[in-house]
Amino acid sequence: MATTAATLDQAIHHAHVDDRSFLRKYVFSTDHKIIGIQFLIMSLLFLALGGLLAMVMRWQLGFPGQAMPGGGVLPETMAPGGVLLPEFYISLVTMHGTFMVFFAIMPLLVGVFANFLIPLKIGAPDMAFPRINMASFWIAVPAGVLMVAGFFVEGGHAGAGWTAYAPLSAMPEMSGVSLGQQFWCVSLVILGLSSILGSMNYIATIINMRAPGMTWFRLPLSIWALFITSILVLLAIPILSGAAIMLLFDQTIGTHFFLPADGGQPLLWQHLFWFFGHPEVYILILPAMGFVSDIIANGSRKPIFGYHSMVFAIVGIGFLGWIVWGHHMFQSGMNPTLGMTFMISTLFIAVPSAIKTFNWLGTMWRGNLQFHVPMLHAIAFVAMFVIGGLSGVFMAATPVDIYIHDTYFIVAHIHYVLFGGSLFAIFGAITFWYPKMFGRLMSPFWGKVHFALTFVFYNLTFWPMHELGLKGHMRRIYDPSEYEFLQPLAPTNRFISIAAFLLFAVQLIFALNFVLSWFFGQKADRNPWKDTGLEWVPPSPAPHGNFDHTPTVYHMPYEFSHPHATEDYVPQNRPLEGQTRPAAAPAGQ
Amino acid sequence: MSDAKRHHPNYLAIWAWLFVLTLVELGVAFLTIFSKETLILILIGLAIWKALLVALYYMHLRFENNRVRIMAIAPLPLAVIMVIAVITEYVW
Amino acid sequence: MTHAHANVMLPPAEAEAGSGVYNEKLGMWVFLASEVMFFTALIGSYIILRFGNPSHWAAPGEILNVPVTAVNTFLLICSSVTMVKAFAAAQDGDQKWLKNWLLATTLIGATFVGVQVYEYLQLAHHGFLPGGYVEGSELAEAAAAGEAFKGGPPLPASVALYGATFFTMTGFHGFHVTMGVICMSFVTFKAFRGAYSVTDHRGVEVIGLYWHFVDLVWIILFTIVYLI
Amino acid sequence: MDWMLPPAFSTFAPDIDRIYYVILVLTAIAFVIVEAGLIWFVIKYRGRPDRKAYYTHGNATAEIVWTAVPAVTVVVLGIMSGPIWNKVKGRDSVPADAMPVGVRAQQFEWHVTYPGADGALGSADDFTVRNQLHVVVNRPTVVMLTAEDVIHSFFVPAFRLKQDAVPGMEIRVWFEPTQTGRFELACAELCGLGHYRMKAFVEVHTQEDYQRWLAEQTQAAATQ
Ligand code: HEA
Ligand code: HEA
Ligand code: CUA
Ligand SMILES: [Cu+2]
Repeated sequence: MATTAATLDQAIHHAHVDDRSFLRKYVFSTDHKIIGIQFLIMSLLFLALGGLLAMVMRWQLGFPGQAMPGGGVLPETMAPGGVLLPEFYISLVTMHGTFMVFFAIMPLLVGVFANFLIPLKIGAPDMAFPRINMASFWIAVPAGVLMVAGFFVEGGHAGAGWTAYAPLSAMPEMSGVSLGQQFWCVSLVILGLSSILGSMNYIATIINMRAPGMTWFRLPLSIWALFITSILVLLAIPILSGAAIMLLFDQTIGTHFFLPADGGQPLLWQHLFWFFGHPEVYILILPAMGFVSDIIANGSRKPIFGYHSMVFAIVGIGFLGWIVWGHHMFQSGMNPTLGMTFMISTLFIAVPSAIKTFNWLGTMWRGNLQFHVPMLHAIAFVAMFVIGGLSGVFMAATPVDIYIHDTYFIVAHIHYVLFGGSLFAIFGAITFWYPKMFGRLMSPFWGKVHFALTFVFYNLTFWPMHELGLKGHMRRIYDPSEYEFLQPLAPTNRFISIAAFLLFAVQLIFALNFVLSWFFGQKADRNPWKDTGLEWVPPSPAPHGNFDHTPTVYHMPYEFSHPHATEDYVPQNRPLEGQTRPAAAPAGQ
Repeated sequence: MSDAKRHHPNYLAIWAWLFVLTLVELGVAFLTIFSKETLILILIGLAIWKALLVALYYMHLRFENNRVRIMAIAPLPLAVIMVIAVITEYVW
Repeated sequence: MTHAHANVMLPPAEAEAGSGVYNEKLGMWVFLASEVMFFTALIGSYIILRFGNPSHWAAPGEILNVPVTAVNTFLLICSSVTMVKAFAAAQDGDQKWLKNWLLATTLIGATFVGVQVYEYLQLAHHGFLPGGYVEGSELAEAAAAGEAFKGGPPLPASVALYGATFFTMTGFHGFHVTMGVICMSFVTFKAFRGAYSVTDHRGVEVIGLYWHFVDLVWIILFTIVYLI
Repeated sequence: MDWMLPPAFSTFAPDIDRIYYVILVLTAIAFVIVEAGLIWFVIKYRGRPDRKAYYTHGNATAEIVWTAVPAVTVVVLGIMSGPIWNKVKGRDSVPADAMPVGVRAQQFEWHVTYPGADGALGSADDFTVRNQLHVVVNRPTVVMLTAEDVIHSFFVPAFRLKQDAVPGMEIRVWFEPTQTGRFELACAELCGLGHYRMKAFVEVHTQEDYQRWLAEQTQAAATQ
């Protein structure tokens, strides 16, 4: 034990005297909490940007060919006289997807909360490699700058979709885009490095730095989810980096990896991209599931239902995610026999997902539900993720996918899992851990208003997209009115657009609530939600070094409403009534 | 693990092995007695042998605990899955 | 379980089993797992593309300079043994040899990069680049005439894939060696400042892991790129 | 919002639509169970000062049930879908008597090559038409799908048929229309700024009409 004592003593000593310069403290900080907040601000800005792009898209889709209000400010190369150009539209789609996936949701889930929560929740003073952690943020910044800069270069920004299918993405003469696509590749390679360094940190920290008593099966589900997610990031991102580099070479130094000429293989890009891409989409949902589990248990004042099967479900989804990528390529000319195998593996992901869904329901069953804002978002997550998940089953069935592939049915699916899933969870998580970040609570009233309006307009926006898809409405088309069979859908499109504008508008409530609460929010005590996690042990906001002495963990997370307990929650660092088990229980190793 | 004057594996012997195996590879590669397929199998076999020597002795996997070993081999199945699946594209 | 002095080579949180190794070592192994996947993307694509178009590859040694790269392989193997020797020296607290071996490793590594640059220049000179043959180069001429270049079987009409995969794989390996050399010189520098003791020589072990991994990748590459 | 699929006019379309409706029902059930459960719990167990939540860590039987039921369901789904997939896209699914047509996709138009009188592609009397695919009702047609420049996707909503056209590959895909008339053919894979207007039409003729049309075309070709 001497070792532990020694290393931790240093940390604790550090916690008391915090004599770091402003720069060290807030800019080039190695404190995991500050880095988390830095990621938070960056990715929220990108979220807003991605949303803004979506609004411009929606204008064109709802009101094709009409001049966009205020569109005049856009340069001739994008929207002469406020009317979008087709090439600009596809750059918008591409960048909307890219920003949302790589620069908004992924950093929000992993960059922000993995950083902020892991050390706090496992009882560690900081990450295993604080300096690398800082690097991972400051590497992400230039990547973002580069990705934004792409809009302003000769030839416009990348326009091959966020999936950048070759050969279109590899042949400037075909897409008219040269520099933009190269910026896209380079930016993603840089961002990839940042993500890899990050996940390396998270994995090492979770494995090696758990406080005494924090055995594997005492980890909160959010940490389990972040752990599996980090493994997915660690192993999936390098594939994208490698593929992006090859794509870059095809564009710049005349190689032929993905070009049909001289034996190149266009489908190889798709295989590489989706071999990364599907794990990626689970990277975008697993942490959300983790946060939701924490929040639902807290909001129901009940232990999570079936903790162990929840863990195994996370692991199961993480593993299955590696062997289903072909389901994005059913119609791509891929070997149809592969199509069969990928269909089966894909369908099976419904099983662990079902386990999670019903365990959340089981957790709420006979609970004492507290409808605080995080809980509302968590419930919405379950409700919406199920819709997105179930629509995934349609596409997993290869025959149905023949028809709905690359239609708005997919777009609906995307947004039900990514917005209805990930983003609702993020709104919930931000509200839930906001006090620990800034020492103040976000306004519950405006939180509820934002939730209600978002929930309504969100569904008004994306639910009808299923119908568009079922009627055959293709994705990524600039002007639906081109096709006779799509003309009857024009009203639906217009309806969606208006709902989308309102959806965007009400996000301002969140933005304001977020910014203003920082300064004027009600001061929060250590444990405003009466939660059991270790992150609530230190004061809010948590000081540098987190804990003044290393907490000891006595039991599983989520010990709410324990029969013998006086309060309706028992923090993990407090023994249960009559509990005599030793701290570091060998059980569950 | 860190008390001074410990017994080390014979690193120089490993080095000699690697050297010899490389020579064998070079020799085999330019022989014409084998069919292309067997040649490839032999060469890959030799390469894996060398790789294992490096991983087990120079990277001490032989002396690490299982958790570290698992971490080291975890990605390999994924790599294999990917290559096998994509190669079937050509054989249908 | 109680050491006289806190031994930083052991995992920090003994309370929980963890990985059984200290953070830096664990982190490096995790990072290497990621590297494996990166090379999977490159090497995997090579295997797939070559499997699909065998005729686009020239016979071993026909274009590539195997003797030179054989020497390079030998160099890298040597650098691995010097590296591991340095680690052994560190474990025994033998400062003198720690420095010597580290210095040797750095120098051999740098030589490897140098030789590879030479190899690339030579190939470019003959007219072999990532895009395939260079018009009007010796190789292009020979290929057009359906002749051999070094007396082996005649050259394939197009080596675009060959060039692309070859330069990408060996190039990124070379890049990794370069990074390694930079870090290695840093470690060597610290060694000369006496930064590594019997109880704490994490830097040496961690850089060693990376170094051996890069060597391991080369072992694979040398076989499948140059000899097959 | 209506979840019905638009009318379909090919032989395998009904199979595809059936699977779709089966999934629609199954997922609808799952959907109702989950959402109804949520709403019910939200109302029934809403927080009360006097209420104390029921302390439990789970229930094995329940969990086994809701693991097994979906597992069985998806297996059934797989078993139902497999044959249909093979029928449409399977390796040797193309009917032997299918009429061959060459379709070459190019930014941003479809070049359709007809076998001419001899009914075989690659012969002298082949001729090519832009953005018109003429086929015979109740007779299988096999499309030899190629792409000139980038990836496109051959999409005929009314036939429930979609297949990417990949440069460097020739992909055979078939369909058998069950109804004469004119249907839209769309490009469903982003292929550049003109992707949204890369459209053509499929004209399904009776055998006679088709012969007549063929004759006109061959004459036109001859007179040039
Ligand atoms: C957070 C991200 C996320 C998540 C979690 C998922 C989850 C799933 N996705 Fe999705 N997917 C995307 C993001 C995501 N997807 C994106 C971004 C694309 C588009 C990419 C592009 O082309 O741009 C896509 C595309 C996509 C496709 C390709 C469609 C096409 O292009 O033709 C397919 C096909 O199989 C698919 C399937 C699935 C399945 C089966 C799941 C499953 O994991 C869902 C499992 C969950 C449930 C099934 C619900 C809960 C279960 C129950 C209530 C039990 C009862 C259920 C049954 C008995 C069935 N997805
Ligand atoms: C998480 C991912 C995510 C999110 C949140 C969204 C959000 C939205 N998306 Fe999109 N979308 C994708 C991921 C996402 N999308 C992807 C991957 C694609 C495929 C791209 C491709 O085909 O290549 C796609 C494609 C796509 C299309 C299809 C385009 C086409 O195929 O032609 C459409 C069309 O309507 C669309 C619309 C919208 C709309 C209206 C929103 C609205 O929900 C937007 C509402 C606004 C916000 C969510 C921003 C709110 C801002 C804040 C809360 C910030 C607060 C700020 C501070 C505190 C500083 N999206
Ligand atoms: Cu052709 Cu889209
Ligand atoms: Cu997927």
